[in-house]
Amino acid sequence: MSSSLPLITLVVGAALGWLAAGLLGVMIPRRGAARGLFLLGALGGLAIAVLGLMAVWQPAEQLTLPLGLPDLPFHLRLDPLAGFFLMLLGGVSAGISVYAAGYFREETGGRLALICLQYHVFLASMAFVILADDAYLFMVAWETMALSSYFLVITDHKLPANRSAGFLYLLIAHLGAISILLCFGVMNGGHGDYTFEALRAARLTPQWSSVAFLLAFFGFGAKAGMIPLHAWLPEAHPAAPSPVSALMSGVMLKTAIYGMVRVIYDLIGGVRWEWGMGVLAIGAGTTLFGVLYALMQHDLKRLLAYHSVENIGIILLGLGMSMVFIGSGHGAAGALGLIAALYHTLNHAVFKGLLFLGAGSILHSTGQRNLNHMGGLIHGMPQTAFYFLVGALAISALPPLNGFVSEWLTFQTALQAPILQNDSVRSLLPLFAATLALAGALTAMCFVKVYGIAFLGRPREARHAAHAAAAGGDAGGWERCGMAWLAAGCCILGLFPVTLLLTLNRVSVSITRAGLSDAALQSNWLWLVPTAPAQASYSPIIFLVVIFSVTLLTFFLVRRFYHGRIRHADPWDCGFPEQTPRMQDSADAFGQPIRHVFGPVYLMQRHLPGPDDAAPRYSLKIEDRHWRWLYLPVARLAEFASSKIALLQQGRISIYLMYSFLTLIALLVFVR
Amino acid sequence: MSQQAAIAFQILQSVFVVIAAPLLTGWVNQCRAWLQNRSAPSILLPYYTLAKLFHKDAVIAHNASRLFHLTPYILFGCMWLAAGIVPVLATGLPFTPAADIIALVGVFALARVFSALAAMDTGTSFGGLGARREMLIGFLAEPAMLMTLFTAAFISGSTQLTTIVDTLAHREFAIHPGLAFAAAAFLMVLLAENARIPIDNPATHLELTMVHEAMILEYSARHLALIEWAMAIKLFAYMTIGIALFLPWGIAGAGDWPALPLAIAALLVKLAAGGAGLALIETLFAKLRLFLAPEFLSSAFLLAVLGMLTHFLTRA
Amino acid sequence: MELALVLSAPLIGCLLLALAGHRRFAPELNAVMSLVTFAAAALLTVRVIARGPLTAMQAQFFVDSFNVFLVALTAFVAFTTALFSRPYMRIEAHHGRLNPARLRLYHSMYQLFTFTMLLCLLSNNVGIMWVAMEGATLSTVLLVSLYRTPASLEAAWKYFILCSVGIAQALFGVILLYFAAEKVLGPGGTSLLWTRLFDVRTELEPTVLSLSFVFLLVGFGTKVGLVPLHNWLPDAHAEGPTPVSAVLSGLLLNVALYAVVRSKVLVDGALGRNFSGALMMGFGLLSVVVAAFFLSRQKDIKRMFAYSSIEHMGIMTFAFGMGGAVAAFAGLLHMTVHSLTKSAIFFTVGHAAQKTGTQNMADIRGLIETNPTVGWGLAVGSLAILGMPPFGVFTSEFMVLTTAMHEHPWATPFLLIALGVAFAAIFGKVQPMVFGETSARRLPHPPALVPVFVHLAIVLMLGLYIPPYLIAWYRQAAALIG
Amino acid sequence: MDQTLIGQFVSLLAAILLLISFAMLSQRRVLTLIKLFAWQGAALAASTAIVAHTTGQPHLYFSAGLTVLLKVMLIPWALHRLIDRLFVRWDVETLINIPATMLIGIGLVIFAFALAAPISHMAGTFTRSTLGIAMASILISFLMMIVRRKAVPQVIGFLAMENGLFFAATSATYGMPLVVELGVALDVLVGTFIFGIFFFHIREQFDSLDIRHMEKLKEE
Repeated sequence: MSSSLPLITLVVGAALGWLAAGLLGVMIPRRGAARGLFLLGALGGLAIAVLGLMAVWQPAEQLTLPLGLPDLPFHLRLDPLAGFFLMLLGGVSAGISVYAAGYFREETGGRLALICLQYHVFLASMAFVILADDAYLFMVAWETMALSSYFLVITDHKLPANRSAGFLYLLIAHLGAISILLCFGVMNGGHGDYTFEALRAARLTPQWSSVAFLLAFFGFGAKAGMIPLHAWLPEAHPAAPSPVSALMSGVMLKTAIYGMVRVIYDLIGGVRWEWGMGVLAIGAGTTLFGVLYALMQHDLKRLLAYHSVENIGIILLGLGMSMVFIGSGHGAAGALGLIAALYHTLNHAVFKGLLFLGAGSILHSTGQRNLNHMGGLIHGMPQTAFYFLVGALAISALPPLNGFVSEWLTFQTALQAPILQNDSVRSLLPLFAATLALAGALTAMCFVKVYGIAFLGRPREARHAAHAAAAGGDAGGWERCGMAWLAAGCCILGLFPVTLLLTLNRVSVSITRAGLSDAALQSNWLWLVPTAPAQASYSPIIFLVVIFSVTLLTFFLVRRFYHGRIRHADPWDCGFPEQTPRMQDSADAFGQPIRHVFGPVYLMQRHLPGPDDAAPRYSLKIEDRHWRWLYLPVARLAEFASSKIALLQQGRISIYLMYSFLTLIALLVFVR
Repeated sequence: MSQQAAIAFQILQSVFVVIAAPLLTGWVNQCRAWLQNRSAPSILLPYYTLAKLFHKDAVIAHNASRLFHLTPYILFGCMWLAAGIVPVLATGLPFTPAADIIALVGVFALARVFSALAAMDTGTSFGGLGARREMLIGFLAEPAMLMTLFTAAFISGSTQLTTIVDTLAHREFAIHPGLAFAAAAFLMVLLAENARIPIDNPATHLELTMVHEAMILEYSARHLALIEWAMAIKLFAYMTIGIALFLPWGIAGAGDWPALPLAIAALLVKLAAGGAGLALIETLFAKLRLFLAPEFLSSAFLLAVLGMLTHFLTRA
Repeated sequence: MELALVLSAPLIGCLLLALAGHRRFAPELNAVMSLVTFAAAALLTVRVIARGPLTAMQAQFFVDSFNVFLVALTAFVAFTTALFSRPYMRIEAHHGRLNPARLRLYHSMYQLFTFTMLLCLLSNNVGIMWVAMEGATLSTVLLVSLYRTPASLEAAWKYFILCSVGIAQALFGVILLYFAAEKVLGPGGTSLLWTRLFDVRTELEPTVLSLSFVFLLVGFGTKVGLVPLHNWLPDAHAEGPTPVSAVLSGLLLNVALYAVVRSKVLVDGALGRNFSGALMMGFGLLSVVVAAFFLSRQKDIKRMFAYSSIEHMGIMTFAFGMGGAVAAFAGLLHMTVHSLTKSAIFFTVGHAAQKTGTQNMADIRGLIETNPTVGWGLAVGSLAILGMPPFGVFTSEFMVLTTAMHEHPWATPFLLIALGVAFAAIFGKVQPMVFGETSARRLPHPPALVPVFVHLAIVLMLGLYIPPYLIAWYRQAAALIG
Repeated sequence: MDQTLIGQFVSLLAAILLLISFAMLSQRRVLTLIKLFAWQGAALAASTAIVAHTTGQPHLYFSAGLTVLLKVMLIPWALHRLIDRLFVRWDVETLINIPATMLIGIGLVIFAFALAAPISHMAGTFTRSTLGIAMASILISFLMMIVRRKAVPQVIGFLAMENGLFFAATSATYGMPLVVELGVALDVLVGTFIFGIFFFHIREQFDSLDIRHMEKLKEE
């Protein structure tokens, strides 16, 4: 593998290639050019994915670019962790870029040029976030990422909702960045410079390292969308064009996870189990919150956004468990947790990317994001329906697809609890696993709702069906290619987990110096064994083969022994002859049992029609409690402070002169 | 010998479960009829029903998609897979490492998701209603089920059913208070998952109460037959999981031909008792209102958690 | 000789434009004179960098890397602002807000203002520096009230009174400085030469110097816009013509801060402790925090960016107050990027206000639709000024913050909270102006937005790459004042 | 002349300066205010001339002459004409009542003296007390600017402050370099000129020179 060029140079070259593609896009504002550039971008993504995968198996490489601050040129480093995330970035973005090449077919040339620029700058900045090896470059790339994605979010800036979504997004991102900056400052502690090497070497007292941990956790958490800093996420993701939503949800949130792992495990080091408990608590809250609110949504992209919140929670659960184990001195179990978290990171990137792309295709052909107006799309767009089904099954953590593997690994981590010494921690871990189980089942429910309502059944609104027919049915060729790529990713990651497990094990070793047990590493490609074969194993291939062959067998047996006559008829009307498509379950109706069971979680405003209403109307509004608890109070506090400070300036010149006078006197007194 | 014998055992068990499952359903129905002072149908009635259904013409709604056609096969396949994994007759079967208890729960979830999707496919209001209720019960039952299984997993230090059964069956007799809680929880989950009273009534088609029947309302003929059969296998699998976890004695090892008759006999006895118990429960209790189901299942969940905590406390 | 040219070009420009400032070609003449000044400043810079500090006219003028850097910046921004004001003032005249006499006043005073700025920077005599500073007030005060509206008169009046009173305090500070210097250097013209004072700074009487510094800080600090002496600043920025706001924000504040820093160097030498630094840090921090909270209440676009200037001057004052090579470097860099960015913002703001006919932010909407360059300029400029990477403002803020974390950890949370609040405030107001449905109309003259993008490009470059000669230059300057 | 005598003479003039400052602080009528300002200028010029004589610095004579020209003659005359033209012969209103203002003024004097005490020993023998007095009169003028409500008295307060500064420059330090003094004088002249322009503009816009009309620009 020792080519003449180091891998890192190639990666940087590919990332710069993205930048160049973006700039070219602005220079040639034509639709055809933009399509070509998106495809080029996809190639770049593939290249980066391959290089990243190779980098996992190589020693770390470094590179210094003569840019940046006078004492702190841009340091770049490509180690296994960075390699893994580059693979994620490249692999997922490749599919999304291909999709994007087809998706933006209705944009005007000028706007498309801008989108092309912002999109590729976004990609490149994410690559540099992952490659950065000093605080300055990291912050620059981090904020560039926020900025470029912000502009993408407000592509449709004429809608006020999109603008406020963009504002909220960039604001929270910026506050998170401030927290991260402060974290770097704390870590530095006044020694040395701001290269990651120096930060890694700095030794902190336990108090300060806990402060640094908290700052990093909340700083990155703001970007990842964990509660209570998630508020931007369900607003921003629906606002963005679908490929961008896919990229943000699929990849950008993952850079936050990367940041957490990098800073907490690698730079701060000395992970403590108390941190892990904190992460677990927030993670469990995020998981449940995300899925419960997702169930209440009828806007498809908003629903998916809430699922991103949920999945970030699942990743945090894995990370938290890993911190608990590492902090208690159980390296192997800790490595398993980290691997589970990273595995889920990759999985989520793939299936959430796929689902957002699917949502984009639906939006394109029906012009709808509201589930309550959809129905029966499987007939008009069978291919999209198939890919979406793959994504839905994957996110519902159903075997043998990829979502199941990572949740399975997380469960296995939780099941390592008996090795812990601390009784309360030991009994809490399985409870967090139960949260995960609950969330998994709720996710399944949610995606039954999504799929059942959007794709199955009959069209709920005739005019939307007409729109779909006019739009030419299924997604275009490039779009389907993009979705197929990600759907294939779901299957491959689900079916061949061992390869990735070994890759991740190497990442874990390079970061925490702890890896899986030998028994786990000796397993062959067929059997996924996290600890020891007697404890647990899983073989998705066998699973798939068995289920497939059994199903086929049944099918052929039935075919063989059965006449195969089929009659078609209307569905049974239950004796009620005037059934219309509008009598099908709506998205809101589907969530009704959940509202009933988890009522206190939601802030509901409901209007029920009375028995004698002339025009019966049902309306339901669900608000996020965090707004009342956190965001509005903070906003009010700032408003209050500024109203008090405004009293300083009441327009009277005498008062102004008095300020000067008093300042002078005060300083003179101070001097004396 | 062992490899071929083990595979033979595997095939034998799989076929056995598929064949014997309707029998269990018939037995439960028979017991219930006795308990309710009705004249009991034949224990073989489920087989007759299946045969009858297989001979009918299938009626399918105009707007049903391919998913609707496929679902019965997928359901049947999932259940067959489950039947192959659970140590019914023997432990150490070659397929069992392919899926542990968590994956087993995953298989049931997969089946549930597909049946719910199929229910929504025709676009009738009943289908949606059934799917919604089914998923409600499912999301409540699944964590409880997992917690139950986790308790067993913690006791045996493994999530492989084979290992669990081996550990529990071959240890010296010791009372695990944790396991008792878990058993109670498991029983409640079993009732919920298999559409039994007090959560659902398999014998009703009353729209206010039905859950599972609402979902399969549009199915007929061979599709319905497959679904019914799959349901029977599911009940069978659940019963055998319970037996494996809580009453594992008498099970054979893979390839151990001499122990097989005993294992079959033991299994039949246990199943007969279990089926009678199930019928008893269904007779003694009334169906709960749908919105009491969450309470029922959350108590199951709490019991399972209690079992796990008890295990942690008593172990030290 | 470049020095003479640097000073004489704007002076001649002032006289010429006093005669011909109302003619059709006046805006071009204005720009040409500014270009000449800039060229001379560039030559001077090259010379100083090549040969080191120089003095001229019996040491009445003195150029080292610190002030030559500001001379170059001042001349550059003055030049680009003159370019911007060319169409801007034409449009204003077209809209009937100005008559030829006022145009003449404007052009002539613009050059005079440039002259006083440069004189203030180049003068070695602390007294002359004071005179030039006062001259800067005098030359701009009539520009602030150029429109003769009640609001502009009020603003100008406040500007005049507050700055004059402030600068009077500074004069007392200068007198005290002379009082102390006289004891060491003897009476006469040379005792107020900064270079000589610098040489004997350790021998100056500390008590007098600390008193002197208080007066100088309050005096010049009024012009810097330090809270609570800042009250003139938002009014003057909001009510004056936009080119004047741009140069006030971009240049005058810098020059005033320059004077403070020059005094600080002397006082530090005399006192041997960081008394002045502590004062400056206190004022800087207060300015940053208070200005940030003011930002969210603004309705007038120029007023808001005026508060933002206060905030940034606070950051610079804080940085110079901390002292040390890195902080001084960061302060200088921040001066550069702030001047460039803020003037660029004012350019776009000016055109935006002209297009919509109002400075009320609630009435400015959707600039990006009617005039994408104005919209993008405003959006990018605002994000740059808010310290978003990869723009240079972030670079200097990063250095200030990291140094502060190192040396004064207690201060960083305040700074960061203020930055966060400022972000929410400015960004929340700018976004609806830039995006969304539009309310603008077309302008009678095409706007000159080249300066905007030149400025922003430089700021962007400084965020990613600072050329080595610039680093060396800043380092020299930082060594002088650190 | 005897050094001590000169010292006493300068101190006397300093005392007069301070006294006039107080008188201005308490004065209600604008015309009297202008007269007082002229007298203050005269005292300033006298003290400058004495210092010039003692130290033999010719440029201080020049400075004294300039002071007489500007502050005793030109500016008072201009102000007179201005208020004639603008019809603003009203009495002066203050924000705080006059006794309170005086009390604050006395406090300021004590404060200024206390501040100047440690450094006055550095001054030349005969100008020992002048620095404190100069500072006191600056602060009192400042106070006057704060408490006055109309534009003209505010400007007079500002000019009185300049007087105090000049006094500090000439008496306490034997005068600043000539260039500086010329520059300062020019600034004062131009400043007064601009003030004059402003009076007209303000009057035109607001029909009054009451600065209460100029409180529109503020934060809500």
